[in-house]
Amino acid sequence: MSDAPAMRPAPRTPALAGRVKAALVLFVLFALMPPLASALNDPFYVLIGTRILAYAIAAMALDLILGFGALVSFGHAAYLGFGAYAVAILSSYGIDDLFLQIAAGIVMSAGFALITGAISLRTQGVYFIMITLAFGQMAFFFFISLSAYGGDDGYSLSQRSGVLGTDLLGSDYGLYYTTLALLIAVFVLCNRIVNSRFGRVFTGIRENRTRMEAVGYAPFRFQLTAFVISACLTSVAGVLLANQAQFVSPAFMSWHRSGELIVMVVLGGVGTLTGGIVGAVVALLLEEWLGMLTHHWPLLFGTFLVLMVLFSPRGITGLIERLGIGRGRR
Amino acid sequence: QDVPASANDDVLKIGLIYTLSGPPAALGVQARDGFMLAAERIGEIGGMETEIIVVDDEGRPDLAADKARELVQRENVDFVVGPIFSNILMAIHQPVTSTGTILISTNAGTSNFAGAECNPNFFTTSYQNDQNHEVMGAYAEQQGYQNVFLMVPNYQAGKDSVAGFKNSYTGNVAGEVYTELGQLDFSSELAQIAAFQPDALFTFMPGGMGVNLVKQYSQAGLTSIPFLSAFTVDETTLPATQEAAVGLLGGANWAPDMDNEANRTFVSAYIEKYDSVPGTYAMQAYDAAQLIDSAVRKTGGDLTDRDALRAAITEADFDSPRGDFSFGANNYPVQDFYLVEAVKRDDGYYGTSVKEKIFDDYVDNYADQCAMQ
Amino acid sequence: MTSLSVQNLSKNFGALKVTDDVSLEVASGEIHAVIGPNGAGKTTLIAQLSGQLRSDAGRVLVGGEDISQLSMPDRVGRGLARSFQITCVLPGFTALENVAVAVQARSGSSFRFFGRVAEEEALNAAALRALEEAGLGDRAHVRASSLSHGEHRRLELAIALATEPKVLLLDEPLAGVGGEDAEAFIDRLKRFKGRFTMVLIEHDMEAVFALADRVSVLVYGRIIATGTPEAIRSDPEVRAAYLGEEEEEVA
Amino acid sequence: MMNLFVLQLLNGVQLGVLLFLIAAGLTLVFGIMDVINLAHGVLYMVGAYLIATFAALTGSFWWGLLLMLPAAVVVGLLIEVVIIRRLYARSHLDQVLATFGLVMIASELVEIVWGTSPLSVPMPEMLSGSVPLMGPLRYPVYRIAVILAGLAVAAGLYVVVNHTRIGMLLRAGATNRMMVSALGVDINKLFAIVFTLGAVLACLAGALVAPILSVDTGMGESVLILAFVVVVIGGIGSIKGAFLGALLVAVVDTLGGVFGPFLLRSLLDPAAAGQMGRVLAPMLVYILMAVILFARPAGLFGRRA
Amino acid sequence: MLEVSGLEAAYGESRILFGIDLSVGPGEVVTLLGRNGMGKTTTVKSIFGLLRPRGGQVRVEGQDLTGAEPHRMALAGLGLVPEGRQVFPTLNVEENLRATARPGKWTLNRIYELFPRLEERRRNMGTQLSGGEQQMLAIGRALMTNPRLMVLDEATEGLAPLIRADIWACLARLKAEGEAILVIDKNVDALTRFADRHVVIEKGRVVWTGTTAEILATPDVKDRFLHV
Ligand SMILES: Nc1ncnc2c1ncn2[C@@H]1O[C@H](COP(=O)(O)OP(=O)(O)OP(=O)(O)O)[C@@H](O)[C@H]1O
Ligand SMILES: Nc1ncnc2c1ncn2[C@@H]1O[C@H](COP(=O)(O)OP(=O)(O)OP(=O)(O)O)[C@@H](O)[C@H]1O
Ligand SMILES: [Mg+2]
Ligand SMILES: [Mg+2]
Repeated sequence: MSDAPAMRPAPRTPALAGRVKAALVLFVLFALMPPLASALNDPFYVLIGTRILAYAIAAMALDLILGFGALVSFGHAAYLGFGAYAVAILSSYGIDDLFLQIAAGIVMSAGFALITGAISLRTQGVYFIMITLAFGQMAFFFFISLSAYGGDDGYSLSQRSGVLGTDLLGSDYGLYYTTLALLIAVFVLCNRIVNSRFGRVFTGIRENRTRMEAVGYAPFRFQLTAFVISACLTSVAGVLLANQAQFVSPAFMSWHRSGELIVMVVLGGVGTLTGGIVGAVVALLLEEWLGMLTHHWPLLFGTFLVLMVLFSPRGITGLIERLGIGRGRR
Repeated sequence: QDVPASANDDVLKIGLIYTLSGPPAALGVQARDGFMLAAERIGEIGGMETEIIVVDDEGRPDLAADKARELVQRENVDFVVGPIFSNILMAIHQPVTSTGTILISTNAGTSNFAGAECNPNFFTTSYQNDQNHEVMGAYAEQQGYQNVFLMVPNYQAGKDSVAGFKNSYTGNVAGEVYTELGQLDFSSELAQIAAFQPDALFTFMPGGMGVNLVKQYSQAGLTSIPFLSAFTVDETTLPATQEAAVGLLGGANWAPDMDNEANRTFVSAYIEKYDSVPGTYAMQAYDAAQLIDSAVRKTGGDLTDRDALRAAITEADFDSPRGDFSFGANNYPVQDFYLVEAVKRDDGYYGTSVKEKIFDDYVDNYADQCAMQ
Repeated sequence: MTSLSVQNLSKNFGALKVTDDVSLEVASGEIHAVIGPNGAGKTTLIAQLSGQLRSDAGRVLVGGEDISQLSMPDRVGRGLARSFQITCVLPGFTALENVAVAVQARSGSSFRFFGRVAEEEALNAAALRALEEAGLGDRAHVRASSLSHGEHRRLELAIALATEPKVLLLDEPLAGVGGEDAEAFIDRLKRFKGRFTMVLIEHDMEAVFALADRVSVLVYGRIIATGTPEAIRSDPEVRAAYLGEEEEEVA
Repeated sequence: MMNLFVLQLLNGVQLGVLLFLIAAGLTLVFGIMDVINLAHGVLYMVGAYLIATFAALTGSFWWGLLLMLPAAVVVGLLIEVVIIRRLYARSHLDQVLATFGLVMIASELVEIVWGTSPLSVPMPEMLSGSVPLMGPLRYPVYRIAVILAGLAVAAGLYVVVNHTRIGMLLRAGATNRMMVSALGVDINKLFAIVFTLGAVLACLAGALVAPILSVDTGMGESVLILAFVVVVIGGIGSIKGAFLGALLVAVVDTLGGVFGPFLLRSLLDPAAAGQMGRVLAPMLVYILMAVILFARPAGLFGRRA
Repeated sequence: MLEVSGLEAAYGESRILFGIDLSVGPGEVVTLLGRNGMGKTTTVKSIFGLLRPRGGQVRVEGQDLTGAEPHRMALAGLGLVPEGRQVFPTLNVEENLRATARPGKWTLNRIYELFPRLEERRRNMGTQLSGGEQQMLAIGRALMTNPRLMVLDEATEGLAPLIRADIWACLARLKAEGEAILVIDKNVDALTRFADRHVVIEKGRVVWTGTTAEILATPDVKDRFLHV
């Protein structure tokens, strides 16, 4: 019994190797989707695809702190909103470069996350969930009262952002592939972070805070850093969503949206990064597809969620791994 | 402008986009039912084989934008009809109208699209959002009220409502209270009203908020203070408030008891089919179907000539249950507005009833900012 | 030279005086045992020394520097490490990772976001060394949550060792370690003698008398006696309050 | 002004009791059994719909209430046995996901069964009308009855949780089910009973507020967050905390909404004050929660885990 | 009283127990010995149904309770002092004792007599106790269920020598009162003073069983399996 594991050689890349492979497969599939859609004479799916990929970015960014740090932020939609409003506000001043807008979204998000994160991190567990909700709602109500950008009614964008002076995003394909590229970049970044020194400490704090303090780490600094990183990455998704919908409204920031992000992560599989992507894809596609089948799609979708929890505790990635497709046990 | 691909086949395709799930669904459901009722009565709309696609925007603007694009780009519809809510309209307006497809709003009528951003592909069969509030302002003015208490939810439409009311009311404002969106309990506000004893209350509380307010208003024994409202006491909320709402006043462009042939047909058919009294939302969607029918017939089923089609729509050649109906230069209606009162009808249902006409052939305040003259 | 100096430390929980004006000098390289009845305040004392609990009064000095106002992580940075009486490890990490993360705390910045930490040989080697010193080398790649109770106790020690402390506070390291394993454990601790200063809390008198240079007896938050093991063993007050007759057999 | 202040205070207290009534079941299930049940709001809504249906059928509020109770027991038990039972040992996130699914299912079912238009429950004859208070101000009798009901529920829960074996076992079971079971208690049965009790409380809250508030498909959702806020402000697992938390939220919300603008006006010019007030008002509850959690990270009466 | 035969158990895919046989007669004291990580606690968990056995049988007074829910074992007369104390953190001392109590000769007062320390701390929460106090509480809690067979997994860990001696005295008294006891402890010498029989396990298998007399007569048992 106990001898067997002891004799095993050190697993060099234990946790994520399988999942990185799974993610690669996903990315290839994503890249092939648009040609397929146009071959099927259904280019419209490219637009839906863009929305899904943008949510995948947000879900993955949330998983970074939720899965690896047990920081369940229930206010992450605020950062989607910051990204989206960065587009609206800058473009109303005639600044429509994507990168400048992303930078602006990141700056806004980093500032907000730094302040609210520092306060929120005094609390833990469910209290953290609720205090992040509180800050998310404050941001939400702030933008509702922002009459200059339509308040509650939102603000519609006359055109998409430019990329270094080109109109790359003007075509749906350009927007799709830009989103995909950013998704991959964010994935690589997150993957590096969780496997780094920083990531190990951050995960350790999730596992046992007191123990980490007792070996000399001050949890606050690590958690706050991760919180800010996650917020910034989420705002990138917001910039893309604004371009996809060509419309910005506080609805991007409501707590429902924060809740949906959490649902995506948990559905996909917490603490796996790939899970965030899978969760976003499955949740949004299923919604789309069930919506076509019946007007009462929430009934089916809800049933699906319940069944997933009851029969596959580690989400979809857990299910896939159990079926032996992406072997990488953790 | 390009002619949409759809225009070339001989099927008339119409996409309905309404909020059909969640708490605010009651309005969208009425609108859809109203449209479908008309479609059923007409049979082949515009004399063409008709296909109607109904989609639910779930009250989410970003989703609505996608759904609208799906209707236009994937389903190649000729008309998009809807939505109920202004934020949804803001989100779908550009995706629909920029492709040359015609968008007919059956409820939301925001000021920007009435004014500076008016668009030849955008029509509305309802009103400009402020108008019902203006009706109540004018009524308060006419009654000589000197001290009106204003209470609206704290969001864009609420603020617009106060602005609309003040547009035609010049008296004093006893108090101006912005309640939380979705507020349950108004006891604190009602206490203020009781303390101020204003000449009247003006409020705009759509949906469940309105039901709560109306019930609590009568429970608090405030019925002696006139209750003026818009979008608060109507056929979507009366089944819930019932007796508590009777006698409360509102501003509207129509009421189900209006005395004309078209209206009698509409209302009785609706009641028969859905076992409830239709509200404005149903009527306006019903008219949208009639409008499309009349316009397409005029063009003889030729959907490729967009200019002709638009011109035909502008003529608005159909019998609206509300009587006079025509389009202004900004494609918003020019119509009459009434003071309505909640009553228990002879057939046992609750509904609104016309009390008096306030505005005749009323043009909205933004029309002159529209460049399409 | 004094390595750890505790001056007039106090702590109350409500009306309860858990630490009552405790002073203690521990020389560099010394193993100083603290014994006393259950609930005497030993763990509380450790918690105060390590900064987990804030003291109501008194000072703690390490190597002459006053660390009373520092947080727990900062005290670790000053060379003060502890183990826990009630197992406190990272359950989802392997034993090796548990220790490596402690090594990492002492070697370079942890704000590195890109390099793969699992491939840092220096960390792994040091961690493995600490595991072997604690007698857990063969379980390095087992998840901590799958270790048995006795194995957890060793992991506690390995983690404490890996922080390379100047002063090591051990709270009942031997609890749950049985038989020959316990003897080997005592031997190991003996070998650490001189490498760093140790404050040892134990109810295993065999271990205390085998290891300690000096022993303090804590009863109801007060130190009632300090002295060599021999002196303590024969102190009648200590026998009455703590040791009882079982001790006679061991002696 | 003074009169108004007192009255508003009373209104705040009344709203607080109402909130507590709604949050009571949540405290029980979330605070003590440690199950995050997002479906609490749905149960509250179901209670309201049930009484609306039964009251319409029987023509009497009281019969409606009486019939609602066994129906609520059935609903609660069903949910426990089919879904919740399997979630006790799972993480909060799993509970969130499953009960989120449950919310979707239940809301849709309610929509299918009862449609989307709001329903109404007539006020019982006995409790309608209002009593004079001060000057022209009056107070509805039904609300006084609601306050009494809330106080009764609070007292009952407090006793059950803090002074009975059941309460002890519940608190023990929430942290260590296995151990409670190993010491001879059929924890499954116990939790089933208590979850059902929580569900009945939620339904009861819905039924009691139905004559005041509209019965519509959105009522559960708007209340859910507020109920969580109340529980968290009070400190998870504390009945006393939830009760005071509810009062605090309600009083701050009520008084802040009324007197906040006055306060702002003394600091800013009227236009800016009005603008500012409108921005801040909806945030008030959230600001309150953030401030309390900042000062006391585990709520007013919570214990830090 | 308790009969275990061929008990097998595993955590996920790693098998820990490979057929444990052991029995405790009425009024008998049996020890379970073995080095760290050999499967003692796993055996206890499998007996109690805290871990579902993969094979074998657990019988209490002839009744087959293999894999039954834990509370049925307890109701059948087994009382558990678990490894690692596991007191209820959100209950105070007195509530910890009372919550799962069943009527019998052990009452709150007798527990407080046995552990005066607990009475002094009766209003403290479970986590606000010292390690040793928690251990006393765990023992007291099990006694309060008035079992006919006590199972103690490292019950004297972290107790001061004086208290430890009290526990041994208490167990001896229990035995005198006719109660059966299954005990795991590292103080083998103390155990041999009052235990009747001993079971030694190694890597999930029983490698030696015998009476106290036999274990004292064959010192190499300790050397071979326990290295004492
Ligand atoms: N939860 C678990 N998951 C996986 N493996 C486990 C788990 N708990 C224990 N093990 C493994 O099972 C084996 C036996 O453990 P067990 O706790 O029964 O040992 P023990 O004899 O009680 O040891 P100790 O004296 O240290 O308490 C050990 O190798 C341990 O690593
Ligand atoms: N948070 C707290 N609140 C109140 N009392 C506490 C708290 N923590 C500990 N105590 C009490 O303080 C006393 C000292 O506890 P401590 O853990 O320091 O004892 P100890 O000497 O380590 O005992 P042991 O040898 O049993 O581990 C105990 O009586 C305990 O009940
Ligand atoms: Mg201790
Ligand atoms: Mg063990």
